[in-house]
Amino acid sequence: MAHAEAQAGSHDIGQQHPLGIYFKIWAWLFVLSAASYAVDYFQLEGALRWSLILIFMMLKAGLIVAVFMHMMWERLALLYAIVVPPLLVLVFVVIMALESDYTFETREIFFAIGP
Amino acid sequence: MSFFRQLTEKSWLPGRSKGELPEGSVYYLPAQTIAVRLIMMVATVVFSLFVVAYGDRMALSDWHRFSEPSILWANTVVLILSSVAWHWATINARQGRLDGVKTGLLAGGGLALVFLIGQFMAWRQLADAGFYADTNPAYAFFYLLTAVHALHLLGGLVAWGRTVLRVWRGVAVAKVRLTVELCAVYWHFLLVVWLVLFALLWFT
Amino acid sequence: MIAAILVLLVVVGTVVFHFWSPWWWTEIASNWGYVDDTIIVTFWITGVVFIAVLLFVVYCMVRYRHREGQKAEYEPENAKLEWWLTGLTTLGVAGMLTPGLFVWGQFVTVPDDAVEVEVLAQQWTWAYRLPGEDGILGTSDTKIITFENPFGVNPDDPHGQDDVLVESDELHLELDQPVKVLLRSIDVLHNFYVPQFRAKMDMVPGAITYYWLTPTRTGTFDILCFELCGVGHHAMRGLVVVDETGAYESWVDEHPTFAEAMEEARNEMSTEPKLVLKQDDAATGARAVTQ
Amino acid sequence: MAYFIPTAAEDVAPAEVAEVDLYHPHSFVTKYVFSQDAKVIAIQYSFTAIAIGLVALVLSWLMRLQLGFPDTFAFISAEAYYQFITMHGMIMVIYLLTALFLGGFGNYLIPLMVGARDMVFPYVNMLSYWIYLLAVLVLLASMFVPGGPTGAGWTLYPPQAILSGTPGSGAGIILMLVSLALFIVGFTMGGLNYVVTVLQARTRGMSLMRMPLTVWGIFVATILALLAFPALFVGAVMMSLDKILGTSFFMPAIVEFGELSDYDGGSPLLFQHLFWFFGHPEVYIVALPGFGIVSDLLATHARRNIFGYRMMVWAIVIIGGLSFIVWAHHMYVSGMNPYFGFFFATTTLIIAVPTALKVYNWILTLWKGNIHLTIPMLFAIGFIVTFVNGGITGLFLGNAVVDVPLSDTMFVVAHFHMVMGVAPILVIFGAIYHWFPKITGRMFNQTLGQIHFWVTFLGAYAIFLPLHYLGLLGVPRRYYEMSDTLFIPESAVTLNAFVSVVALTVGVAQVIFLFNMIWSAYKGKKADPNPWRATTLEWQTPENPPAHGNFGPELPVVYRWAYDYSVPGAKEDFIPQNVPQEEVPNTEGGLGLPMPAAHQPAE
Ligand code: HEA
Ligand code: HEA
Ligand code: CUA
Ligand SMILES: [Cu+2]
Repeated sequence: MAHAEAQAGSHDIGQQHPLGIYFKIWAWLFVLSAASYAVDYFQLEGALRWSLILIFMMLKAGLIVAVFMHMMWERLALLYAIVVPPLLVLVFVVIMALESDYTFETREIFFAIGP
Repeated sequence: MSFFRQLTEKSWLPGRSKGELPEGSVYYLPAQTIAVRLIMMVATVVFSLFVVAYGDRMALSDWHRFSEPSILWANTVVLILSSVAWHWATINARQGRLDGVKTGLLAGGGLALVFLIGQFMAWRQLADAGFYADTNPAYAFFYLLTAVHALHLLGGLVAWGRTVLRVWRGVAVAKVRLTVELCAVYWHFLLVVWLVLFALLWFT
Repeated sequence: MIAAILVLLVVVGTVVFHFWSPWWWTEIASNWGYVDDTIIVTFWITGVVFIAVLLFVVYCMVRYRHREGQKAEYEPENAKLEWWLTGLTTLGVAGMLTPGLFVWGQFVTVPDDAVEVEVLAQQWTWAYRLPGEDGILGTSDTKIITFENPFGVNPDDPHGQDDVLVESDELHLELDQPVKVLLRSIDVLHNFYVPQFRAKMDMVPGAITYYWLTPTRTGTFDILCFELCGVGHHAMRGLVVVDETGAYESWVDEHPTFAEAMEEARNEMSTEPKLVLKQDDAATGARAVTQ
Repeated sequence: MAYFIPTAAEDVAPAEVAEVDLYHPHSFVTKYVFSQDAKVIAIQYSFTAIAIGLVALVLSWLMRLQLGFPDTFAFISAEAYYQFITMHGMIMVIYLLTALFLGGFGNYLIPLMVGARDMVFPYVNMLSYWIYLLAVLVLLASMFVPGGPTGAGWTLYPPQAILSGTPGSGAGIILMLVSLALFIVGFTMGGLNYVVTVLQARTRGMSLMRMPLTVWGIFVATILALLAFPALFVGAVMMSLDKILGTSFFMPAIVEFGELSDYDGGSPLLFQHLFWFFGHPEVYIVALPGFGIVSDLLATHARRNIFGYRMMVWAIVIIGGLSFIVWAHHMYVSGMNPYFGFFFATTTLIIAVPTALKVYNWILTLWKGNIHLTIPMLFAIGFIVTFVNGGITGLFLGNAVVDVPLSDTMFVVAHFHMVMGVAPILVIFGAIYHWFPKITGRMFNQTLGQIHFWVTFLGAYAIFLPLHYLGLLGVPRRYYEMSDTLFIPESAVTLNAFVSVVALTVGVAQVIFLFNMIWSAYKGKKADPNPWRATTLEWQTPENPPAHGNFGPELPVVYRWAYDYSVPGAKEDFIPQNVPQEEVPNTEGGLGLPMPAAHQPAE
């Protein structure tokens, strides 16, 4: 598929074949929704469940924003260029938050005098 | 060519005729502007990591809350004024008014100096009260974060000094305009950083 | 040509070395055979790719080496081929990662019937603490460590009184009994590792870390410190002995409980001068204000 | 960032690229010492880096002597050994590889390859070098202070790094941290230049996707460095305060040889997270420029376009991004929250996919090529062999459970030497041979080059392949001596001795290289301006070696990508980037248009 897309010409992706791409997006939305239901269906629990549901949701939102709302690839690429670096730092922030909680807990459990 | 298309270009495909060749820059921006933005990006990462470390350390139980010296409020006001002065200098630089630029520069830099002195006094107050960096990590972070912020400001003051020299040597306003604008942007950036740090220190 | 042959020799030599060299892991003595299995899976998957990739290089060096009048083919890209390769690689990665994650899941989940044993590290010796009759280790703290109480066990914690203290580099474990090894350090980072057990974890001052295992074979094994901890790092050794139940119990009985050790220390104290520790300067200046 | 310009033809096409204010030297001192010419700065960077790198190389001999022949060399005490490995590791990673790839190759190649006259901020560029030199001097100074240099391992983990049980825990560690901070400041200045130059100073026609991969590699590596070094900076500053002021950022309550210290409550793991948040991107900072350069070496010497150029660029970018979320794979057994293992094992193995793609594209470039086994080509092939080997062992370590028995063993040492200590070093050698005729205007000696390659490649492989198996056996890293164990067979000692002998041989072989370079620079045959018949702009300069300002009165205009090798229909088997389409008739076939039958390739 990606091959075909590349063949479609780097010049005007999405503009030369507007219909084709709309169908493709529609299919993807369908697949993603199905995946969200599958999460429910298989009764996945806990963090996994919510992260999966959120991921699917965000993918869908991204698709809709990118294509149906005509923001198109351009802005999306821009968006990624701007949003990804802070996201990476954010991963660090989240991990460090979890980590300090963990350290705090082990100290509470094992150490005599709350330091 | 737009960004996405630049990165997906099949660059081996038929060459363009000479007139159509893309120009060799990605942004319609002077190089200095991009450089300042990069500097601010790097500084943002530095400060975020300090803040993350702060948050991480704060969660441990030996953390000690304390009330920051109230002079910080005054310093904050001074820094805001300094930023305003820079803004004023920018406006005047855009309109080509030398006097305005001079006033703005003097006020902006001077107020920043006042801010630094104020920060130093805050340190003195804490130290006089017997709170040193090794007293508790909360104090350590206070000294550390203020010091790092102050260093960034000092860096800005170097650029300021050079600009002042140029202006007083009689360089045309148009020629310093970009520098003044960039300094102003950097000052606003440091103001925002300070507000974040201040809030963080004050509320935890 | 010679170049191609030499590269070929590198590949062949690597494979030969892998299969015929006498250097391989030591026989396992714990339940972590899964870890070994995962390594084997990884060896096979990556080995095949390694050989395939390099043989292809050798082939190209021979088949497409420069000859008079030869011309290279011009082919900017072949998206289909690249996607295929990406797909296959993803499969290979998944093949290693999936078992890996499952085993990691086991590694971090301690079974309920595991007994606890604490390993205490300091530059550059080992000591151990067992939970005693009640099966629970008392709380502890680095700041209450004294000459009489080298483990820093909390004297006010009832669970700590019957803890068995082993002040020796040698630790005994009971065969087939799952143990949760709690790791504590009072100075710098260390790491408690027995190669035959395949499990290791750093010991971090100011935290308790752990792993678990079931010894599956009796014998005496080396303990090595596996995290750089200063000049004595390489000399920080110990022994672990896996015993049958009877032998294990009599070994435990040789060691004093915390209560007994304190008692003894108190008796000796009357004669010997007390080792003075630097006090937390709670009484002085700044620190007093902050606390 | 909303300022992305549509540079397309439909917009007003601005005139030529704005001229950089060229700085004109007036005296010897400003021309060669305090020079602002990127090419001179590049040479300064390279010489400094290689000089300090040779120190690290000598240290590795001393380490190998101790490991291969324990109890033989009285002057290598345990203290000294730990100081050697620390200095060896730190110098090799930061002061040699990072400085040489970015400061050396970056400065030399970026302006030439993108068709600029110089870096955008020449003065800042000069400062960058002098601060780097200062950092190196501070580092050297730390070797001569009381207590000697730090022996905490290049990871500098607290608490041990600043406690008395570790060699060099006084002035040594403080100078180390100061030196690192200086390096970071100096690097940031250089890094700004590389990024801005690539973004804004390319010549007309040089679109992003027409840049040689070398530039892409260095460019992305620089961005990584700008984002990653702050983490090291933050860690270094906080650790210095713990050491000097007695704060407790990373220091918990500690009983140091029977005495309770004043520290309390800190978290050593916090430092490790900061360190590796820097440290992992760092290993790609030294890998990505290597990836880029090797791509260009392969394409040029196989007379074939690099296969899958776009994928190669995207892979570099993706690897760069991912490298920020895998850091804790160095910490599986550090005592961090064990559940992180799932996340980091997954991200770590995902990174193998784009990397694998790069490997495939390199070998597909050889496929159907017209391979000239020149010295640079040999080094490129050597890189592929060692990189694939080392990358694959990375997959072992990345899989959390497999890392548990292997972490901190010689297996890790073998992994990172293959993938970092050998592979990129081979690229550096290849690159030096490749650009030597451009830099000096003369050709190096082929025979010496051959000998140097084979000894270094086969030797380095023979050093580090066996170490994997020692690691598997359970031989730890950072051990001054193994002494007696119940599980390590006698034969392992022999193996270690063998490794040491090979290491010394390989080390001595570098003399051949140095001799070849120095001798050829003065006495070598005069080189052709474009001896490899390469397409990229640095080979098209009017003077050889390129003069101040690089391109004479007029900047070149770029009409094609950097890989027009063996284009069907063309007379020559390469078309330089600045040759317009009109001048090479009959080449449409290569441009995706139907090919005239007469030009179908023979096979
Ligand atoms: C240039 C430097 C460099 C590079 C590129 C890498 C690349 C990788 N590294 Fe390495 N690493 C280091 C330098 C480097 N490393 C250093 C210096 C250390 C030690 C630091 C210290 O503790 O002192 C280290 C340590 C280290 C560890 C920690 C070990 C430990 O301390 O316990 C881990 C664990 O995950 C790891 C993993 C990886 C992985 C998965 C890659 C991947 O990026 C590799 C990807 C490449 C390939 C995979 C090869 C090509 C692929 C194919 C040909 C197809 C493969 C086929 C299949 C997937 C089926 N490395
Ligand atoms: C790029 C990085 C790099 C390089 C090139 C090397 C090169 C070598 N290293 Fe190093 N090493 C490290 C990075 C590197 N190392 C790191 C990060 C550590 C970890 C430190 C720690 O634990 O804290 C380490 C640790 C380490 C150990 C483990 C010590 C221990 O844990 O007990 C050993 C042991 O054998 C060793 C040996 C060698 C040998 C024999 C060589 C070489 O002799 C290999 C053969 C030589 C060459 C391939 C030529 C290289 C040429 C130059 C470097 C000269 C300068 C360059 C030019 C002229 C262009 N190294
Ligand atoms: Cu304890 Cu190493
Ligand atoms: Cu890594």
